[in-house]
Amino acid sequence: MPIRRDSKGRYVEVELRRAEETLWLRCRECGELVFRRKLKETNHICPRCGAYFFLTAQERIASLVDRDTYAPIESGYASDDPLAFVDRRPYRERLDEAQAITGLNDAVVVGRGMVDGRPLLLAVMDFRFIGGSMGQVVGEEIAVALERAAELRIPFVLVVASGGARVQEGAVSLMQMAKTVAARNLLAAANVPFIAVFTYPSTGGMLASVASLADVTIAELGAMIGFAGPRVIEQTTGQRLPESFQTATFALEHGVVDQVVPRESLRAELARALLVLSGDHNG
Amino acid sequence: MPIRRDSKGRYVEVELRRAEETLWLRCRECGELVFRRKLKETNHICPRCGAYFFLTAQERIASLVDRDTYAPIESGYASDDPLAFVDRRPYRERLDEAQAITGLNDAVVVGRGMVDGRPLLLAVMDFRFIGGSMGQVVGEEIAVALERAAELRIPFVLVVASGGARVQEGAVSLMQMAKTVAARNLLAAANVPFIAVFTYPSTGGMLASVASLADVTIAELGAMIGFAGPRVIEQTTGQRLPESFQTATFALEHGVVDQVVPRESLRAELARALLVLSGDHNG
Amino acid sequence: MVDDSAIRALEAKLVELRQMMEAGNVDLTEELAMLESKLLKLRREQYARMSEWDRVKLARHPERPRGLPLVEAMAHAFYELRGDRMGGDDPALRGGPAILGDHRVMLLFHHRGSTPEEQRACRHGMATPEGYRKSLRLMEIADRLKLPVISLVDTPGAYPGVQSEEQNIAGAIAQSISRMLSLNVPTIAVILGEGGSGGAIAVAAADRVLMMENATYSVISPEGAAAILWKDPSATPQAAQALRLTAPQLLELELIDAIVPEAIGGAHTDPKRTAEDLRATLCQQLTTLCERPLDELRHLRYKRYRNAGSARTPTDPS
Amino acid sequence: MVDDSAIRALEAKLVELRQMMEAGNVDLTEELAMLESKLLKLRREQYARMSEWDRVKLARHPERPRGLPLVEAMAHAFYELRGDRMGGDDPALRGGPAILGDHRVMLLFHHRGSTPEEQRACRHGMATPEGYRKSLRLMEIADRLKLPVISLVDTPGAYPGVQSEEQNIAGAIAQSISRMLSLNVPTIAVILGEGGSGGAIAVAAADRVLMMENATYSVISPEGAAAILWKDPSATPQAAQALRLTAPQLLELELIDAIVPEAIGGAHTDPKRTAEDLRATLCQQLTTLCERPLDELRHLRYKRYRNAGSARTPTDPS
Ligand SMILES: [Zn+2]
Ligand SMILES: [Zn+2]
Repeated sequence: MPIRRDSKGRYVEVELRRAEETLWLRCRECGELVFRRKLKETNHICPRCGAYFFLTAQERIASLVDRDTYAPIESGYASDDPLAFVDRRPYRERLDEAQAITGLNDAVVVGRGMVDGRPLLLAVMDFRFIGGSMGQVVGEEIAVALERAAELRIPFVLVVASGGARVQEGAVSLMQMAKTVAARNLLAAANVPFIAVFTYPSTGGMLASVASLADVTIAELGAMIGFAGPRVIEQTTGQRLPESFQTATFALEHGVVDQVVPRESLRAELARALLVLSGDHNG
Repeated sequence: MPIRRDSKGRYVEVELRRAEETLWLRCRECGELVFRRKLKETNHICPRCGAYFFLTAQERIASLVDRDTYAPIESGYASDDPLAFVDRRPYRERLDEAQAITGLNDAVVVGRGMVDGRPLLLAVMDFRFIGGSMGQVVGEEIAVALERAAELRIPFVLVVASGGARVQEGAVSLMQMAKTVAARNLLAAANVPFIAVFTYPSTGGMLASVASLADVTIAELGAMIGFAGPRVIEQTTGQRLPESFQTATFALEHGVVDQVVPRESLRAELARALLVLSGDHNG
Repeated sequence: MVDDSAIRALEAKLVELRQMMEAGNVDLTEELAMLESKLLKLRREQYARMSEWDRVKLARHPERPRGLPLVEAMAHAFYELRGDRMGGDDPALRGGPAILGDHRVMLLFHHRGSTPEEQRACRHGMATPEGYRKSLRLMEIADRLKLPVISLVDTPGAYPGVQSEEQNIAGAIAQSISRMLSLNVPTIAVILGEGGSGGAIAVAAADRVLMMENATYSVISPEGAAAILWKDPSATPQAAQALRLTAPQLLELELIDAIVPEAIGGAHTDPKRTAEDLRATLCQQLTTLCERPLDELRHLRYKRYRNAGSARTPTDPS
Repeated sequence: MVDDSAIRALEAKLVELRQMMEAGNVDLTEELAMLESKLLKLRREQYARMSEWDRVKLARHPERPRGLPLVEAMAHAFYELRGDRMGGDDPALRGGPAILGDHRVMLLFHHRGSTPEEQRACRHGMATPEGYRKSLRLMEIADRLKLPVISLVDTPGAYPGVQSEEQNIAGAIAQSISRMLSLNVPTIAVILGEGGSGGAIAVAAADRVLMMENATYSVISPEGAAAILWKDPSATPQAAQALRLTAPQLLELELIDAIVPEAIGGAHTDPKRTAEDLRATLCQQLTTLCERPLDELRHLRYKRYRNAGSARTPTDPS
C-alpha cells in the first residue's frame, strides 16, 4: 500500500527479516546502512534521515516496557487453517513461512510488563506475520489478554500494526471482530482502562473492532489509520483522496485519536496516560 | 421570527386570540376570512390556500385525541416570578395577560387520553403563552407528566411549540432543562416510550433538553426546528443561511426527526407509532 | 447463473402443451404431469449442482426479496425511524419498531433500492457511519423498550469513501458490534443476501445467526480475494470456492446456527413464500429466545463469540 | 469596569513612597502601612459596590484564570483526550483524566484561548456539537473508570452556526445533560467565568454547583436580553441587573451550592491563589461526595434537579 505521510514521521518499509539474524539494515529512505544494534538505541529511527523502521513485536515491546519487567503470556495456539485455504499457494505454507521468519505463532505477542513502574497487560502486533492480519489466533490472544487484564485489574495496552482481517481464514477471521469486542466489553465492565497505540498500519477489521473501542488512543507519527484501503476508495467512488488522508494527523483532526506523538516520545506518552488512568497502582 | 418554509406546510401567524371568543379568523396568507368552526373540520388548515393556522393547546389536543377520552391533569402551579423581573413591563403583567388571553396557567397543557384506542400521557404547548417559552411551570408540568407516564407505564407524547427558555425567569428557566431531562431519564429507566411532535416553532432550550430525547420524533410539515435563532446565527457567524434552514425537511435530512407529515396526517401517524411502541396495550 | 437451457426448453414445451389443451383438442393431463415432474427434478438437480460462485450470483440476484419490500411483506406493522440525530440519515441501513406475528421487535435491515436512483442513493446497500450510528440509536431504544433486535443483513460491505473515513466508519462499526453484544434483549441476525465483511458483522453479532439458503457471508468478496490473493480477476469463481462463504459451509464451520430454506431456484422465484417462511422462522426463534432468562442469554452470547472460530488445538509455538 | 481612579492614584503614591524609602533618605514604614491599609479599604468598598454589569465584565476579563492554563496550574497531572470519534475535535470544550490533590477525576472545561488565532479556533469558548459529543465520550469513560467528573464552565453559550444546526447541537446538549445526570460517579460543576445558557447547563447538571465569586450564570447574555426585551442595547446594564446572574443572587435563589471567593479585585489579580483555592475547594467537596453511597447520591441528584427553581405555591389556574 502506498504510504501517505505526516509532515514528520516517515515509515520505511524494510524487508521481512528474521528477528536476530541480520547485522545491518538498509534504510530505504536514504540508503544508509545502519548497524542493527545502533537502531535499538535510536528507537529504530534512521540516524541519518529520521525515517521510522518497522518494529518487530519484540522490538516494540523492548522500546516501551521497563527493562526486565516483561513476562510473556503464551497461549500456544497456532492457526488451524480452518478453511484449508489455497490461493496461489496454500495458506498452510504461508503460515509455516511466517512462523519460521518471525519465530512467532502468529501476528500478536502478549505479555505483562511495567511502564515507568506501572503494570500493564500488553498485546503487540507484528506486521511481518502476514501483514499483522487478524485470524483466529490473533483474536484468541487478544481476547485472552483482555480477559487477563480484566481479572488482574491492570490496564490493557494494544499496539496495532495490522492490515486488517486474515483473508485466508474467511468468515472465521470476521468472527474475531466480534470475539475481541466481546472481550473488550468484559474489560470495560470490569472498569479497567484500555489504551490503543496506532502504528503503521492500523486498518480494516482490526480498526473496525477492538482497536477503536479503547478509552485512549495514541497514534505514532506516520501511522496509517483507516478502514478501507486508499485504492478501494478511489476505485469505488472515483474520489481523489486528500493529501493527508488516513495519516495520524488526519485521524487527530477528525476526532479519531487523542494524541499524535513521534516514536521517541511514545514510551513517555504511555507513562503519562497510565499515570492518570491506573489509579490502583498510583504512586 | 421569519418563517422559513418547506415546499408545502406554510404556517401563518395569527393574532393572539382567546380560545373561544372569535367567530371569524383571517388567513394572513391569502386574506380569506374563515369561520372558526369550519377550521376545526379542516384541521386548522386554510380551506382556500392550505396555510396552517397556529393551534391553541386545546385545539391541538382535540385534533389528536379520540373524542371524549381526554382528561386534564392540573398541577395548579403558576409562575412565582422568581426574579421579580421587570423589563419594559413587569413580567407579572405579561403573565397575567397571557393567563387572561389563554385561560391557561402557563404555556403547557397536560392530560391523559387515547389515540386510536391506545392510551397516552400528553403534554401540549401553547405558543400564545409568552411564545411557548419554558419557565418553572412548564418545567414542572412536563416533569409531572413524565413521572406520571413512568408510573402508569403508558407512552408520553410531547407536542412542542416553543420559542425556547422563559428569559424573564433567568437561570430558573435554565434549570428547567435539567429538570425535564431528569424526569425523562426516569421515564427511560421505566422502559416507557416517548414521542415528540415538533411544530412551529421547536427551538432553543426546549429543543436542547427534553424534546430532543424522545425515542421517536415526528415533525409537522412547516415546523421550525433549531437551537439558535436565524438572526443570531447570521449576526454571530456572518454566514448566509440555506433556503431550507431549520425546516422540517432540513431536520429530516440531517437525521434529527424520524418523519415529516402534513398536519392532516399527524393523528394517523401518531397512531401508527403508538401501535408498534405501546406493547402493553396492544390490541 | 447456472446453465439452464434444458430447463428453459422444458418450460417452453409445457406452455405449448397447456395452450393445446386449453384449445380443447386433446386431454394431455398425464403428459403435463410427467413433464412437470421432470422439470422439478431438473431444477432440483441443477440447484444442487450450483457452485459457490453461482450462489454468490443468486445472493446478489436483482429480484431477490430484500430490504424495505421484504420488511413490508413480512411485518404486520413497521414504523421506520430515521436519522442518527447527529447530522444525517442513511437510506442503506434502516430500521424501526415492528410487529412480527405476536412479537414486537426492533428491525434493522440493509436496503439496496429498486430504481437506479434509489440504488445510487443507497449505494447498493453499502452503509455509512450515519447508518451505523442510526442503528446504534435504534439498538439503544430497543434495549430501553425491551424489543428484541432482528437484523436482516444484505450488504457488499460498509461504504468505502472519503467521508466514511472522515466520520470514522471503523469506530462506528466497532461501536455497533459492541452495543449489539451488550444488549439486554434477545437478538437474531439473518444473513439475507450478501453478508459482506465489517459492514455485515456490525449488525450481525447476535444470539442467533440464521442464513438464507443462498446467502453468502464472507470477510471479503470473491472479486476482492481474487484481486488481492490471486492477482487475477478471472480467479473469482475459484476464490468464491476457497472462501467457504455459503450457508452449508458456514454451518459446518459452526459460525451460523441454522439455514432458512428457499424455494427451488432461489428466494426470488417466490417472494411471498420467502417473506412468510422467514417470518415463521423468526417468530419461532423469538419464542424460544424470549423464554430464556436474560442472564443466561448474555452468558451464552459471550461464550458464543468468545469461542467463535477458535483454533481447536494448542500447539507449541515453534 | 468600576471607576477606580482613586485606587490608581493611591497605588501611584505607594510606589513613590517606596522608592523614596529605598533610596535611603527616610523611614516611611508607618506611612506606608497606613496607605496600604487605606488602599485595601478602598478596594473592598469598591468591590462591594460593583454592579451586576461590573461582575459580567469581571467574569469576562481577558486575564481571568480559565481554560487550559488554569487546569495546568490546578492539576498535578492532566492527560488531554481529544475528538468525538465521529469526525472532529472541538478546542473550545476540552477534557481528560487528571489528578487533583489525592483524587483522580475526569475534567471537562471550556477553553477560550489566549492568542487571537487560538481564540478564533476556540470561537471564544463557544462549543460545537463536536465538543458536546466529546464531553459525552469522556463522561462515558469517567463512568466506566469510576472517575468523578468535574466541569469548569466558562462559555458565552453553545456556538450558533449553520454547521452546529446541521449536526444537531440541540440534541448534543440534551444528551450531555442527560448523561451527566445519569452518571454513576460524583459530579461537580464550577461556574468559572460566564455560564451561558444551554452551552453551560450541558456540562453543569452536577451534584454540586459552585460559582466563582465573580462568575455569572444566566439563560441569556445581558446584551441579548436588552436586545430582545428592551429592544435597546443601552439597556444592557439594566438587563444584567434584572437577570440576577451573579453568584450571591443565584445562591439566594438556591440554584447553586456555594461561592468560591476570589482575591479582592477579581481572580485575575492572583491567578496562582485562584488555582490553589479552587483545587482545595474541589478536593474538599470530592472527599465529602465520595463518602456518600452512590444510590443516595443519585437520589439526591434527581431530587435536586426535579425541584430546581420550582414554583413554591400552587395557585388555582384562573
Ligand atoms: Zn534513512
Ligand atoms: Zn389562506
